[in-house]
Amino acid sequence: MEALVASAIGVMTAAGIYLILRLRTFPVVLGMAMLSYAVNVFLFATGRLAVNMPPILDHLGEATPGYTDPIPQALVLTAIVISFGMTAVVVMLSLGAFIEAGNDRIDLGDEESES
Amino acid sequence: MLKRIFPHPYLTTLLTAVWLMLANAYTPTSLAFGLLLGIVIPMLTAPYWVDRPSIRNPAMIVEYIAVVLYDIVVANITVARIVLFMRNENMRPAWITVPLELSSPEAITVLAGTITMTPGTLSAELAADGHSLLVHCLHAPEPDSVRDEIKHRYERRLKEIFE
Amino acid sequence: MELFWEIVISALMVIGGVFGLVGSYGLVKLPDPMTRLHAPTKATTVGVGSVLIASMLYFAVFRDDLSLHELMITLFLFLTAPITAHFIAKANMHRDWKAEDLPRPQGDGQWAIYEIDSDTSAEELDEAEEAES
Amino acid sequence: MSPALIAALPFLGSLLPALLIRTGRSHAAISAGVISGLALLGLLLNAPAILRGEVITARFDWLPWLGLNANFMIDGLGLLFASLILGIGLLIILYARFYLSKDDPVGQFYTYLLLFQGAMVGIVLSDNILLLLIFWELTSLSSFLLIGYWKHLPEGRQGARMALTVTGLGGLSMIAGMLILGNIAGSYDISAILQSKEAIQASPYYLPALILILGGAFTKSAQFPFHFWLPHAMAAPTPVSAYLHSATMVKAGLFLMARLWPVLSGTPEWFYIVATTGLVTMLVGAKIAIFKDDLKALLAFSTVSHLGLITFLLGLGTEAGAVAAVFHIINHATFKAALFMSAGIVDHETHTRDIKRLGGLRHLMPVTFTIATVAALSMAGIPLLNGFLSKEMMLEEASHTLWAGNGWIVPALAAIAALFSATYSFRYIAHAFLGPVRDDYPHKPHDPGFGMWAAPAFLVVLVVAIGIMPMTFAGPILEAAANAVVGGGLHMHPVKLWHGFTPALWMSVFAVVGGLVVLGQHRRLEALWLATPRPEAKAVFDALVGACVRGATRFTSALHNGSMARYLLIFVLAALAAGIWAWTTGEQGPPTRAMLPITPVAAAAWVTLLVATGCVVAYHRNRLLALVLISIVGLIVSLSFVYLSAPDLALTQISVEVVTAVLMLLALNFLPKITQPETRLIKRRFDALVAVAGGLGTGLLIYALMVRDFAFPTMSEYHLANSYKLGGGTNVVNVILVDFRGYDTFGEVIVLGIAALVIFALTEALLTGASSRKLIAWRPDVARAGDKHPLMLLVATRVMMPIALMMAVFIFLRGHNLPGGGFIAGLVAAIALVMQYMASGFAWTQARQKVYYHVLIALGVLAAGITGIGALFNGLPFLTSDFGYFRIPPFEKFELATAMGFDLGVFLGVVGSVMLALGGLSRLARRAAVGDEGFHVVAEKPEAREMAGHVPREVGLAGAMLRRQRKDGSEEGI
Amino acid sequence: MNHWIIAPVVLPAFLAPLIVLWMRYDLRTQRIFSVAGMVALLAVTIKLMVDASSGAPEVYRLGNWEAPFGIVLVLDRLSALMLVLNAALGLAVVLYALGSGWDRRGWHFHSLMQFQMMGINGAFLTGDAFNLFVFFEVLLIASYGLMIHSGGEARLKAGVQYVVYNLAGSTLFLFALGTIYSVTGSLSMADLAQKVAVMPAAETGLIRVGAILLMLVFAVKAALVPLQFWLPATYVNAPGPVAALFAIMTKVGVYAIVRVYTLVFPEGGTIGGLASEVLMPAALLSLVIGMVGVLGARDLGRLVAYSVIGSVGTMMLAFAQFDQAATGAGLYYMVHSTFAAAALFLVADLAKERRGAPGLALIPAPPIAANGLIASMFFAGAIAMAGVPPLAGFLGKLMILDGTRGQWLIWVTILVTSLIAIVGFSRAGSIVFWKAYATGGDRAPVPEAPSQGLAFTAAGGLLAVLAALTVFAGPASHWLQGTAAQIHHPQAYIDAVMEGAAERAANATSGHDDHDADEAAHEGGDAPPAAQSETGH
Amino acid sequence: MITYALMFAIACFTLALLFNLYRVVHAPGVTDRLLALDTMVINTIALLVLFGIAENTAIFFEASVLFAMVGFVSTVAYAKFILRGDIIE
Ligand code: NA
Ligand code: NA
Repeated sequence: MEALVASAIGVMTAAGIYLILRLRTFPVVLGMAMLSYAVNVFLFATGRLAVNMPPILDHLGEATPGYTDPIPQALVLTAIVISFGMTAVVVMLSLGAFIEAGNDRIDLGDEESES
Repeated sequence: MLKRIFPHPYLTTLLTAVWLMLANAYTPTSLAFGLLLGIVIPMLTAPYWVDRPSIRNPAMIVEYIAVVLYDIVVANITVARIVLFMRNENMRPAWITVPLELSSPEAITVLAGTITMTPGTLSAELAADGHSLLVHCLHAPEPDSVRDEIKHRYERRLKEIFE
Repeated sequence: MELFWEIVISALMVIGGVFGLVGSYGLVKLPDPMTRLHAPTKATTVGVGSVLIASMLYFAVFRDDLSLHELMITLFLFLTAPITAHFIAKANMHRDWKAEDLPRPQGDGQWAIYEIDSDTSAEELDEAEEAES
Repeated sequence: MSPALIAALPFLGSLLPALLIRTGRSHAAISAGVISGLALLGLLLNAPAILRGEVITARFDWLPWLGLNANFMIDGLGLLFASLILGIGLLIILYARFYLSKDDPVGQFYTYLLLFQGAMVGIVLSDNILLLLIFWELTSLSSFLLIGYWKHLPEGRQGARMALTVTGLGGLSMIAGMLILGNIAGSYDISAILQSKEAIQASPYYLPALILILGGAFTKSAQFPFHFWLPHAMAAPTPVSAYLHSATMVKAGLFLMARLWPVLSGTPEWFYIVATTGLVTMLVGAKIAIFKDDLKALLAFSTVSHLGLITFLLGLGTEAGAVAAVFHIINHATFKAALFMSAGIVDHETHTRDIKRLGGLRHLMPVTFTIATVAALSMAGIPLLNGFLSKEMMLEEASHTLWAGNGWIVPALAAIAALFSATYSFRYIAHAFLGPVRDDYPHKPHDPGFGMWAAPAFLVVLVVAIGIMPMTFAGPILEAAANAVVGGGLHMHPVKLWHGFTPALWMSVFAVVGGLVVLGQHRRLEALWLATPRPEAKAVFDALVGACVRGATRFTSALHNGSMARYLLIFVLAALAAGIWAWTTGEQGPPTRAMLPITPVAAAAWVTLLVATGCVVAYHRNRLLALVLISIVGLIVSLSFVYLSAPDLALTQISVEVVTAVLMLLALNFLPKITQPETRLIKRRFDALVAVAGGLGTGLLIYALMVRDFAFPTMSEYHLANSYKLGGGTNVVNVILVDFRGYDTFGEVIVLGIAALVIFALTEALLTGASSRKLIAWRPDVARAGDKHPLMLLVATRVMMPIALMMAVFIFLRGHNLPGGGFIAGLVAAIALVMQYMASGFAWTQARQKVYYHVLIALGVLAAGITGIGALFNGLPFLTSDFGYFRIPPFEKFELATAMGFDLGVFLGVVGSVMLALGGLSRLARRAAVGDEGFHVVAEKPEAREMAGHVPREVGLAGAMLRRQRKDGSEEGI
Repeated sequence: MNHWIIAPVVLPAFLAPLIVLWMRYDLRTQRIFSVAGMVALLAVTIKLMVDASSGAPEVYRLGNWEAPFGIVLVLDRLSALMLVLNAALGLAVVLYALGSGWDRRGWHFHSLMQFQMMGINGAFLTGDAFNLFVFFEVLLIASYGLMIHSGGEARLKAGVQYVVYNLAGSTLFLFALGTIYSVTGSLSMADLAQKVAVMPAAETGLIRVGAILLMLVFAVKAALVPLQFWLPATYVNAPGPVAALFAIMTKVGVYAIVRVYTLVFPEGGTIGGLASEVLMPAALLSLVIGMVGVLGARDLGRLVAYSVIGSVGTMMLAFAQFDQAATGAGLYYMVHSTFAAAALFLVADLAKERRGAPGLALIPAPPIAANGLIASMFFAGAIAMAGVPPLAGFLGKLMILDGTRGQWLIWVTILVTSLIAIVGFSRAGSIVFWKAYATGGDRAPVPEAPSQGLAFTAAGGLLAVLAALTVFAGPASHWLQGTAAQIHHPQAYIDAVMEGAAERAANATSGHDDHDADEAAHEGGDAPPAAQSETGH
Repeated sequence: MITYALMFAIACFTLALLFNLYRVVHAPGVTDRLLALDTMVINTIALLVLFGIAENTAIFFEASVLFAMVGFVSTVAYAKFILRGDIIE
């Protein structure tokens, strides 16, 4: 299973990297989304993998041994939320740039668009 | 006043039931809380559902559901047979127009939904004026009989329920 | 009695599995987008429905845990399946079909997607607005 | 007066002229004069003691840690220089008052001048080389301002920059040299350094330090080959030239060499570098001066030559040389300042400094003629004038100096230099003042008023007085200063007019006679000079700087060329390289963990994920398709989270997924639907290669992490053990989020809130101005189907939305114990609202919206904060939670935790943020679709528009609509 | 526990939503509260600085949880210094923004400013690696908003790049944190320090990867070459006051590097000399590329931006020595260069607002209103930034040179780049402010602004700080040397956080008086949690 | 018996997922892929429910409900986009 997860993270990262190297904002945003999947799974997997061991205690508050590590999960949750906020901003921003510039090129001109 | 508290009593009932199912606990606490939400949420969402659909014949609902459930089972077997055993060349897909007598939006929606869930038919589109339904049939050598069955089996009953 | 329930539950699972598979197979096998739309909307919903009922029964019978919440998912799926099918159908029509190739609706009008700026909920919304004011 | 105060006075007073200029030019000048005068007075009060051989000091700690302290001292050398600086400064102030025109910003001038004066005094009174460095650089800066004083003149600006560049270069080299010197001596105090001759000269760093320090001295004192900046500094007003470029600043380098003479001189290195440079400079400067037609240029090069002379003397490393150097410093300051002022007077009166357009002024400007002639004759080395005395001393020293064993070279070159010097001095007199009166002066000249010639006249009196009675007028100060230069114990022979027929006298005679002869041949020589090609220093300098600037521009623009893809490529490569380097230089232990088995479902999910990811890349140009495909990736990732025991993650991921999809679709509405291929295949292949490498790296990294149990147990054991006991919840992840690490979550909510505010602000910006017009002009690029709001969805939503809200409540309440919580609940509620918006449209739904989303966001953040701050009232830290159990009969006991208040904040914040963000996008779409109608939903409240204050720029239809709307006072919820 | 420690985070975190809630239509009230908030923040941070000056680091345990289980804030001299720096800069920026009218050119300027303050303060205070990530994100997203404040094509396009680049940085941050957590099982920096110090050799490879990736993340923030690409276009296109504020943004990265690579991954620790080996070349390159940019810039704003890169390189040369004296020098230079850069951005904005169409391009344009004053302010700022006497920049450079004794490459680089900077600044300044008089054009009109005086005061105030920093270089550098000493003796930090933490955590009884009794009662009940999920247990 | 039925059902839905995947790769247009996505969501829900039985836990329930809701909303959103461009108009 670990090999599957690791390779999946690798493939998603590769896809993300390839996409962020494109020249238009849209594929770059897609690439960022792919990268954030990859990093979320990565972060999650640093707690090691376990099947059917969610970190939910029984009603007496006792933990059964073998629970998966809850910390990375909490971190990933925070990361997901934050990256959502970031995605929202970057999407809106690219749209704004598109409306203003009339194209969605991500590069700046030779003069780096000095205003 | 009562209408402001219970803008949609059926919705309240449904929501209470949904709460019980969500909580998966069938206790007085759950019921009370479910009811509370069942009242509060429709009040909050009342601006989005201003009119109140009239239901004339609640008893008919049960019959309708029974018929539809039966049809769904049959429909699935039919569709499964077509998918698994019928060669694509032999299939006779067809479009049919179903003129509507229903006018209540709820009724039209239920009819359209029923059509989709039942034998080889699928509600693809509504006329701009809302008086016809465009239905796509997976395999309908005789389209007219399909239309008649829809009108007879479902639309008739819905008309009784809603209008 | 347990055996009976075991059989029922197992049967439901098998039926669910078969229908689920058939639905997805249909998606592969059927010849065009409109026909492909039929298979999953029906077969899959029934497939999942069976599995859900099996789950409900299983927990009620073997775990002494009255569990109706699977009904909730079933309800949800049955409520939404026609809508999604409707929308995908509309999308297919918009992409692949012309009004001339389809039967006409009764009256002078046209199917909603072929009539510019039509709004099948328009009257609905207007009425509501009137009622409110 | 304390030396510190003397140095500080000009700085403190430098603001006065700038302020007083409003009351008149004279007030500005007088204030500057008073300041200088006071400082000079303060200095002279110390003179008797210093001449007795005392050293006056003042010490203040400034940066003791570094050894940089405000330590000042006045010894003979300091007294001499400070007197020259302040005394000549006073004269210059007087002179400038009459020289500058009414249009010149005189206040600024005196301010700069006083700054410069302070810096100069600082240099000569510093007893700390770092402090000296500071004043040193200050002279560069203030001279930059003074040279560039006439801002409209390109020569001024260019000259200023050239001077700054060259002296700045020297200054920097000097910094290094001084630091080394201080390090060797163990102190930066000059008085301490002067005690460390042996240590310094024995140090392996002696030569580097010497070269670096001389770099500063030579550039400042315009020594060959750094001499070229000085003539270009002549673009400054003449008072500046007279002051900085003859009397003071250019002497700073000499001062420095004199100051450090006791510890640096006396070595062959010193001799060969300093004396040779001085000699060459003396010769080169003098030669060029002969052929300069601009009076000031002539004087500038003559200054170069004389600075070389002094450098040469200091370079000899002998006591006599040092005495001669100090004496010539005094003499040169007097006659050269007078010469500059006379040149200024000529310029002022005739409106030209071109010697070819002058001549015959003797008759028209007798006073000026007298002054200039006496000063020039002194410069030529004519007896009875002070220049003769020190030049004689120089020739005397030169006559017995061996250079690489050769006894002829130095005396010969010195004599030739003296000859050239006599030539240009005579030329100054002859070509400007003698000859017939002309009738083509640009301006009819006559002698200026007393105010203008008083200062040079005074100097000329000194020239004569010293020339006749050197020991009376200059003896004490000369001795005191020279004594300081040689580091004490000086045995000075009295300076006398007549030494007998020494070699020096013959050399003098040769020089004067030769000078007259050469002047006679001037026309012929000039033709030869003009015919000889030689590099024009300014052209070379400009070309060099120009090339540097162009190179820098090209390099910088090429590096920061705006190509995001390249920036990110470098980013990725850097990360990869760093990671690989760090990995390969560390160690890795063997695997210790057993791997989980691969189930068929997992394998299927893996295949699906990989294929979907591949499709995203393969089909990414079809943007809608890419979105659909990426949703599949998200779905599988969520599924994996569920499968791998992270239900909270799955719920969050899947709900974020749909909201993101909605957001992207709203944006994609405007954007092109297809990405055109733009990169070449080779580039794509390279990108793919990098991407694969990155993926491989990441995959290997996580695999390496997963196969091992590391040395330390994870801290989460504590959380598992105490989540219920201390946090009151069984869902450990949630307890961590709202309690153990609630502070993270607090930040996270705020991130979302800010995101929404940013989006709102951006929307507002896009709805005004040019972008608004672009929006209105926007047309969809694909055909649109009819039916804006399909009936079936509307009806279904009426049921679905309340159910979804119910689910939100459910998920919210159970979060502390089971998967769920405020964030997911908030997203679900937002999804419910999105359903409604999709079903009934933006405007319709918005009109029924009773809550401002801004308010939700603010309340959310506040709720979270208030929950956290509640603990402070119990003396507990921010975010300390509490929980308790309550029982309301007949219901079961239930628990309330303060963390729930926190979670409520999260919930409100999420709903508000998501909806505000989506609302923003919808408003753009609405503006684009309905055009002017868009304004109906632009602002929250009309006064908000007023607040933004940028609306009036709106013209045309949009503006009109806006005004109407304002008048109506129509209000719309956001 | 010193509750004031949380104030720099909580104060703006409350003020910002209050501004959104109650004042979003009323700019005047916003301004009053914004300025008042900044003044209060400055006062609080100065108080904290005083607190920090005397003695060991102070720890604030959020939620009353012990490290490493909860998040702690740590106030030491370094964090206190950064807080004051931020607050002072924030105050100047707000004053400038309202003086120049920038704040009314778009929405939510003041609330975003407050959030920005909160994020930066949080980053300086936190003692937890992941929490550092969170506050990085807070400060970043607020900075995105401020950067694109009032919109416009160039600004938005540059904004996209800024955001995307930083998103990549944030992603890398998570990769690094995951790696570090996985190897150590901890996130608290003090705890990490303890664990890394005794890390078995076999695990150094992975922790080194984590450490180096983290370094890259901080390098992005600090704009160290080769991760500086986001900076020029961002600073140039950001509104003037925002660019000025961003002067502190690069320092967040610098701060993080100093903090983490002296505390968690110290030089010569178990994982070897990781930091200095990367930092030195990066710093040298940054210095060179930055100052070459100063010479090559075609635009005054861009010139200032490049000088920021150069200054980061300079201070990093000092920090990369990982030695106390050099660190003290670096800190002094950092304080100076932050204010200098901010002042220059404000001055550049004053000029830009008046120059009109040519913007800040290095082409002559008619003289602007108050040319002399603005020119002299630019002159002062340039002196400071180029490190020419007498201002603190020179003293800082001297100290750095003194601290890098014997490293000739560093000396040569610093000195040569100083010259390049001098040439670059003088060239640009003389074109913009002097050559104007050669154009013969009419004076450009004074731009409309609520209070020019306030704008000038804000910019002048920053320059005055520089002057004060020069005059009081002795006490300042003494204090900073003390700070450097604290940085290089991290055991006090570790002890403050960790000493007795394990015991206290083990004995914790939740601080909830009624809990034990309730729990006993609860254990009697046997309803499974799911059955009561609507009400909790 | 239930175990075998369960395994059978899981196998069916897993296979179904792969069929969907085939449609994702090979399809004439975006609508078919949208349909594949929608079907995948439903198959995923079935799988979750079956896991729930296999692992004897109710923990997957919320995920299933949420998947259902989210699948619906996103399918409608995508379809609406194809139809109208503006999904919230
Ligand atoms: Na469906
Ligand atoms: Na949760």
